[in-house]
Amino acid sequence: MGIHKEDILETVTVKFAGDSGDGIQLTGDQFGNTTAVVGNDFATFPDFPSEIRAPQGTTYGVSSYQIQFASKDIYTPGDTPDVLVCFNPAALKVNLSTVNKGGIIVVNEDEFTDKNLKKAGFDSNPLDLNDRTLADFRVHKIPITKLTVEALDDFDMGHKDKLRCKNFLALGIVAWLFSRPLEPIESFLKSKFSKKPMILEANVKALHTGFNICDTMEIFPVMYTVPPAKLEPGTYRNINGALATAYGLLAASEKIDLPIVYSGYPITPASEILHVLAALKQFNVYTIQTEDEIAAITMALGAAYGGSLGITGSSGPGLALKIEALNLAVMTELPLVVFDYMRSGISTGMPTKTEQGDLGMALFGRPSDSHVIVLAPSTAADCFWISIEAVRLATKYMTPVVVLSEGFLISSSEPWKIPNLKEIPKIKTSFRTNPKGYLPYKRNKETLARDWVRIGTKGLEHTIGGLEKTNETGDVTQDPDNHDLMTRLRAEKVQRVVNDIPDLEIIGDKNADLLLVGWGSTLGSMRAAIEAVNGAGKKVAMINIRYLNPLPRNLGNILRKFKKVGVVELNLGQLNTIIRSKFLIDTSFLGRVTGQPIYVSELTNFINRELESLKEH
Amino acid sequence: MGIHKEDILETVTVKFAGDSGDGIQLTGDQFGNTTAVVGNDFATFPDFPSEIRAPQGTTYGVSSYQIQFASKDIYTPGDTPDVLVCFNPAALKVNLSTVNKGGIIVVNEDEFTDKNLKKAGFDSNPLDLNDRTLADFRVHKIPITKLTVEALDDFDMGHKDKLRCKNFLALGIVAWLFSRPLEPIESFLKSKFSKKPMILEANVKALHTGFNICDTMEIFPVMYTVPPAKLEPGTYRNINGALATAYGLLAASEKIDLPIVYSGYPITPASEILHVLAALKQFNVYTIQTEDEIAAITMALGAAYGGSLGITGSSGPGLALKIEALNLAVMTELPLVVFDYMRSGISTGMPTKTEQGDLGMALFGRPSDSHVIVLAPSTAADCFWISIEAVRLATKYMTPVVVLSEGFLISSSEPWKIPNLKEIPKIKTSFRTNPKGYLPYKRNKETLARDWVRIGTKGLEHTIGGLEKTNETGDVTQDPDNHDLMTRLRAEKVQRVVNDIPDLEIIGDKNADLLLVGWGSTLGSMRAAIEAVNGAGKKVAMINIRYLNPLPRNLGNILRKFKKVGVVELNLGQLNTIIRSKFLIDTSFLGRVTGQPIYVSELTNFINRELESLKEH
Amino acid sequence: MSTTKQTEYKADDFKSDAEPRWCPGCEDYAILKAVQMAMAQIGRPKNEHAVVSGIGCSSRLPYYMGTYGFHTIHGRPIPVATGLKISNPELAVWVVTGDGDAISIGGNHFVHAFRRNVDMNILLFDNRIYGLTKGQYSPTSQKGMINKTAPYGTIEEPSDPVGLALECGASFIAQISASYVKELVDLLVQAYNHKGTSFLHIYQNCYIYNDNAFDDFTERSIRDDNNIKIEHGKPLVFGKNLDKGLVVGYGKFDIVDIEPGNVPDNVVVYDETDSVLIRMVTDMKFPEYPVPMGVLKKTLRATFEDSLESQIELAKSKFPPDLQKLLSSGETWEVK
Amino acid sequence: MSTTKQTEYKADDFKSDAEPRWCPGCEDYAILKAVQMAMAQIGRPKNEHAVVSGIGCSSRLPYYMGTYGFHTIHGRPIPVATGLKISNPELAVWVVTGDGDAISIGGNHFVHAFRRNVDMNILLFDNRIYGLTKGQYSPTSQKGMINKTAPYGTIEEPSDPVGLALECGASFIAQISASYVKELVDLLVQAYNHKGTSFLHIYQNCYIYNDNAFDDFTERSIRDDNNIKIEHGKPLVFGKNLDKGLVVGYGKFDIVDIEPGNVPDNVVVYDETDSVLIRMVTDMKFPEYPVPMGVLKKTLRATFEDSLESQIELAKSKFPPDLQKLLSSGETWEVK
Ligand SMILES: Cc1ncc(C[n+]2csc(CCOP(=O)(O)OP(=O)(O)O)c2C)c(N)n1
Ligand SMILES: Cc1ncc(C[n+]2csc(CCOP(=O)(O)OP(=O)(O)O)c2C)c(N)n1
Ligand code: SF4
Ligand code: SF4
Ligand SMILES: [Mg+2]
Ligand SMILES: [Mg+2]
Repeated sequence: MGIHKEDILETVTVKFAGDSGDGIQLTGDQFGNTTAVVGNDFATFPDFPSEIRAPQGTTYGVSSYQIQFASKDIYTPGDTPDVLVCFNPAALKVNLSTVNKGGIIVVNEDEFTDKNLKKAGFDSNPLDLNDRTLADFRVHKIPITKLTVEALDDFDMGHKDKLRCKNFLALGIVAWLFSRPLEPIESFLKSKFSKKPMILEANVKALHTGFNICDTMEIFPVMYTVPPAKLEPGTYRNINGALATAYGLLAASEKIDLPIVYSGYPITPASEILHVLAALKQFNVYTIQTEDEIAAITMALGAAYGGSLGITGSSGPGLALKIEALNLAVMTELPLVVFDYMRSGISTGMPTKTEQGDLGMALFGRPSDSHVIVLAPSTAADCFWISIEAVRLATKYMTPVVVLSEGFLISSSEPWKIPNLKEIPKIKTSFRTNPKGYLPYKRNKETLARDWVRIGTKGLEHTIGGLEKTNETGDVTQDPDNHDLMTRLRAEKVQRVVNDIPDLEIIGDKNADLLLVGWGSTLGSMRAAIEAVNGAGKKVAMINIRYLNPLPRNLGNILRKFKKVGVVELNLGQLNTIIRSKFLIDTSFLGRVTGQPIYVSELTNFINRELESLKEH
Repeated sequence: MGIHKEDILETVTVKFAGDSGDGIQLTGDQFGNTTAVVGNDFATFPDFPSEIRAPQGTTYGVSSYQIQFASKDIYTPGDTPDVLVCFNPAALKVNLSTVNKGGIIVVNEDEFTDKNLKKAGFDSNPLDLNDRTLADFRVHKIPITKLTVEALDDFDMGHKDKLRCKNFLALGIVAWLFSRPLEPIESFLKSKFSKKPMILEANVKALHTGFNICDTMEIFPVMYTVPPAKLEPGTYRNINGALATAYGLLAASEKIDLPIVYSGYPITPASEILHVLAALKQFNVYTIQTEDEIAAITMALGAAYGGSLGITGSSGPGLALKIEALNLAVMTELPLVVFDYMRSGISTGMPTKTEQGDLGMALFGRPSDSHVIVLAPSTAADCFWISIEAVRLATKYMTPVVVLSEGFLISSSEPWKIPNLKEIPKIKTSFRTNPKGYLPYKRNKETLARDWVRIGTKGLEHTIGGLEKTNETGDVTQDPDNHDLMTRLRAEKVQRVVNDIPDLEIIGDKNADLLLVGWGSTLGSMRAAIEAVNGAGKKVAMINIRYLNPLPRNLGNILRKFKKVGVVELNLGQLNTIIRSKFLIDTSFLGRVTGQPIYVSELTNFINRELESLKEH
Repeated sequence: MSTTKQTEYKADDFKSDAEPRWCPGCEDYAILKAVQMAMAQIGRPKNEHAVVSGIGCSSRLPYYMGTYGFHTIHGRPIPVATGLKISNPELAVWVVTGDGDAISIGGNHFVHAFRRNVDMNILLFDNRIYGLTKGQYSPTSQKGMINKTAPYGTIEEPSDPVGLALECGASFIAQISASYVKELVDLLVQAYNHKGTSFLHIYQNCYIYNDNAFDDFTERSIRDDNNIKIEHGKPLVFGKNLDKGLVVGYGKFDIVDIEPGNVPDNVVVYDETDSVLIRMVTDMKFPEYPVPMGVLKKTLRATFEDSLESQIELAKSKFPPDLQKLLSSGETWEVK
Repeated sequence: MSTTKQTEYKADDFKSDAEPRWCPGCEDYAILKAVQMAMAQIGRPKNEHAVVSGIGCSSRLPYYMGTYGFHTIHGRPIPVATGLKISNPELAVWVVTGDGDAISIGGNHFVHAFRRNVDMNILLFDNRIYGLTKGQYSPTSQKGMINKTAPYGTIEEPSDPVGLALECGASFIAQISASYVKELVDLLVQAYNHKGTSFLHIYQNCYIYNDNAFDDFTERSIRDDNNIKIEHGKPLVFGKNLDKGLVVGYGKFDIVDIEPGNVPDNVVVYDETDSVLIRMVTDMKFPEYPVPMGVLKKTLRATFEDSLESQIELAKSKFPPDLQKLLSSGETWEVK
């Protein structure tokens, strides 16, 4: 190994970008894995171009994977990259404007042909010596394609197959740059290509070639090290929100000892959960791909009625189709869990992009006064815990629970301390079996839940349905006062859940003047932002609301403690509307609707502006 | 004619009640007609038992028709009847508790058989001399059945057919009691049975018999007169909300000179509009009964895209199914009009009963930030004007309009001064025809509306759809800032409508401390209530909001003028949430969710309570 | 399946306390009674039956049953029943639906139900009208019919629920009129006994909005000439005097006169598993042909829930479930 | 209809500026080209065409057309197109949809479209997979297929879009593979020329998620033995050497060997209006039979929009429209 200068960094953001067909997501994932093993904290942001595969080399076909890793706790995949690895001109075109000034750009120079440059919309070649496009960056042109093909000269495989290895060569380069070990990547390759030894060998060769040329060719003047982060001791793995959600459901199923019936209709990005669960049938998971979303929710409801965990999941357009049946679940007071993986925009919008647009719909989007529990996970790993909580609350309160998850959370990943299942408490269900005094709509005094009956139980025969019911007996009625009473009871039942959920905890400086309020995935950026400004001597606090209906009991008290409350959402102010209405507080608001996670810098700007305005008064 | 005492009354509430099969609704309608002709103001409330026809004589099979008429302006069908006309024991059982103490009860004593009494749940016969059930009322037992059969002795018709005439005999009785002329009823019978002279004669005979026996038999000690009300001069007719809605659409179609494509799937109570329009095809109304609500809204949307007035209507469960397509209409910015005839309760609920439960859904019930214009008619006749306004705003702003109408408004009726069509302004549409510089998402500077293109126009070929669009060009894009911009533009466009709608007018005492805020059909009861309390020297004002999104420009100023604001709704506080959130005013709230219009007395209680609490401070 | 002691049951054992609320004269009463009689005959206790319905007059039936019942929403009883059966495979699951509920708004679930073949019994009460919403046309309403939404007459071609079920792969199809109570009970029992999705199409007279719709083939004095009893292994003969028979013609049946009591060899002996005969019998359109009544098709194939269960068993044998191990799968590392 | 001057058009006249974004190798490209060629042949200007699609890879097609286009939502292009056609009857309306879009989520509209018979052309791109959402099974996926949502294999019986369209009363049905571009263009033109709902079922290879799905009957070297050209008035013969023919058997076709060039009399001469032949030809299931390609059914009946228009004319003649008079109908009275 040649002698290289080593720099120690606290935190770095790297972005891989290339054609959808270049294996960018795989490359990113593997970089994540080797980063994890080194003991850094990290967060990733896979970003797909759109729902359709585009012709090679076009800007709209660019896929990317961003990862931030650090020797300290981090919360986001980073606003903008320090290092950009570009597989083609289009990737450079799309991402150039985001790279931090002075940052490193690694390009596969072989791809910078006239044809590709034109496709990407470059008038001239930015790699040309006298082109100023990349003047602000440290650019490393590497003939990745050529190197790959050469490295695999001996291999008895087609040219196309050889080209497929180039992402591992690039990965080798970046691994060297950040002093990552190659073993985790090799072990991944071994399990993936166990039945294709030739491909395995070729990829390993490419990987090592990438690593080694950095040693030999002295491409980079420095080699960086990011020392391990101080994480809580334990066994860790990398997890994304899709897996965490599914695993959480399996854990809930084991803890409540009931099988899962998960019915769904494919839709981006929710399909991922269906895929994961369909492959885990050994855990008594009955997955059904239905003809549409209406069938999906009604099958899940049929299963919940029967006495199983009836679960369904979708995204905006599909959730819209489930509304009528969701109201049937509210009326019949059955424990249905509905996941909504929020995506960007109304109608088809931008299906692969993220947003927090469906809160208003979850709270108010059903005919008449209809109340459900609404939960929102705030990180990929939190999806695990929210799944368990959704099952617990749905079955305890006999009510649908809507989980507002986000497109971003599904695919983004982070290190996860593997929980010990034994430490997770059991979930109690007691199906009613005693016919004595049974009335379908008689309620538990504390929770107001009616009894859950496993259909088939002797002596408890009864009929439920969507018509208004007489309190307790459940007989169909149109009595005016009864309807008023039942409407209020249904609302009150969901309100009672407030007794069963934790108080909110303030993050940051409790004596600050300014409180930021957010929910869902903005937790990461907000945390990073307040650490940044608190570090700069400014006082800011924040809360992240995981229970959106009912809202935690201490929310009002917290809000009233601060001089100014700023609500932050990836929408135009849906939680903000609720908070203003409930607490009559003149909040300020920061909303971003770009399809992207919010930037830490947008938040720090907002914080600074709000702090300024507080000073003025 | 015998000599009878005549009493002059200012206002009376009469309720007809009997089996669904007894022709109650027809009887009520005809009483309304003859009342109209006398020049009284009036308001009616037809109330159907449920969506299913029940066996005769049961309490759940009772249908009723309440009418208030007066020599002054009135606004509601009355809280509780002064006169109850009962066709059977079940009708008495169901309605007895509502009759005003000292009121008149007319019963068909022939129906008070043991069997019928048992079916109705009476332990003893309330008509028995020593039964105290009816002690508080002036009860008139009339053998209506027997009298009818006897009167028709000569008629060569079956016994069953004769029995069918008994409601007209009863109508004759009530007509006498309130000095109503029989001619309007006769002329109705003539047109209805023009092809069945025997039935016509029989009904006329029954009617006169009923009238005459009152003269001869001196059943009632007094005969009442309600002098004509002072209505604005003009030609009047009786109108209900269903007809008014449909006629308004026809007027809009004539004024904008475009055909209507109305597609709907039957549902109570919205079907009525489809029935009315289907029978008026001569006005270029293309009605389609679709396979489901999704087809209904998408067909209407296809028609709006084509350049016609695309209209659809439903009620809660059906509206829920239209949400996904409604968002497509928002995204494609097409002028779709969606009627929601709100009915009672979540899920199937109480389909024939009224409510104001869908405001939250209309405002927030779609994935992501999605904005539509929301209007609400406040009386049966107002449905006419709201239809026109919906078409005007939808086409001018190129946006869906949701009209929140109510089950109650559909069937209730009132006198209506027939508008002169010539006085209704034309609605301008200018389809774009000029290809020069045409861009599908280029907007009118003032309204932000994009151009409407009649599909087929030469030179304007373009494709629209549910994916996010580039501003102006309409090209598909996933650009982050563009999505943020478009989301805000769509919101802003609907907000701009505020420039095009009238300011709110305060009703009642402008210097009052207390302001009541309502929307929709509560206008009547609220008006009656504030007149009542203002009459009693208390100061109250009110507003009725017909434009719910955007809210009228002067709303905030009005609200801030009053010491206390009380919001009144037939739900648990949906408008209230908005008002609190927008204006940060600590409103008080009165919500009733009984499936019935709110009682004036409930309102006066609320007002008194609020005025008391103001004093305390 | 929890084995159940066979006891003697009466129809009344399957009644609820609620008084039926259909219009007097409605044939839904007859079907209700028949369902209760069939359950008595089937001999399982009422807690082992669940009746799932949509919305419509017909769909009120569960309220009048003493079994478990779910009156769901318009058009969706089939998927609700599917979820229920997958969750509780030991239940006898019945779907009660109307022509609007099943074929109009619920058409998509109807189409896909037969592809899955979940073991449940779909009873379609076909009155060719929307009863509950007071008289609009339904997908089975005849062309030209005058009604509330078609004051100038319906202009769509009617749907054929039996043909549709067949096209979609139904494994059991039967048809009857509610006026044949004995036969109805028998077919209900047969539908129950069939493992897979059984479809029973029931002509049901709506006394109020579409009275006499089926008189041409159900009215006592003429019905024997206008419908034909279909029975596996029996010759296809009909007529008051059993003087007509069906023979295979050019891709369809031909009607031939026969001597009563003497059925010639060329008259088809019905085979409920023969796809050609099934097609021909379901293709018979009244009044050109008599209306077929009885079991039109019965073939066996795996049910959805059994196939799903086998996949779960297979998965368990291949990958014995160990959740803690699953959580720890993939690359892991220790932080100390 | 605004009469249009017949001009010479080229396929390129119907292109938009947008560059197609399908995967390289996708057969959607071939269909796009064919549609543009067909429009050139039809000879109406691009503004007189509207292409309405749902959601799916296939449904992206309108963006690449220079005509009017509406990329709607998943499963709903048929009702949108219906509303459009009723509003603008002079337009040529095309529906572009996929096997998931049309048969899964949009199944109900598909079923009801054919009952109405609105004059539009439904092009179903059947790749037996969900392309856009990356590889889940569709209703036409074959049983046992391994895919993202069925890692242990699909357990539903596949739907048959052609059979379904026939059952629902389609007045025009044709079938072809995207690999037969010339024939595809011809069928598109025929679909256009048919007044009523035309259904064109197109086998379309998805290169990424279900490659080679149709090779058994489209691969050049074997296709002539495995599919059969159906043409009105022509005998039903097939095989590389035209050495096989179809004859009417027991309710279905039998395949017989024939001498090439010498078609015996008993070989069926196809009649696209003969319901028996239509049924038999759509019943042919591969591999037992060759896959039929061509126009399988073509019959004429009134379109929905024409029937609706006649009712409007009838209403106008019976009740000349006078809105002011209507407003003043019923009992009226004067207040002075
Ligand atoms: C989503 C929705 N749309 C419409 C309705 C109104 N609706 C109730 S039942 C029904 C049709 C009933 O007809 P059918 O299914 O034939 O049953 P029948 O009453 O004739 O037995 C309709 C349209 C509803 N309840 N829900
Ligand atoms: C309401 C709704 N549900 C689900 C989806 C997701 N989705 C988009 S396309 C599609 C299926 C595509 O398959 P197909 O119709 O066969 O078209 P292909 O992509 O194969 O051409 C699905 C499930 C959606 N966009 N909207
Ligand atoms: S409306 Fe018809 S189907 Fe409904 S209960 Fe009455 S008779 Fe029966
Ligand atoms: S995924 Fe399949 S159908 Fe979609 S564009 Fe690619 S090859 Fe074509
Ligand atoms: Mg029906
Ligand atoms: Mg497909």
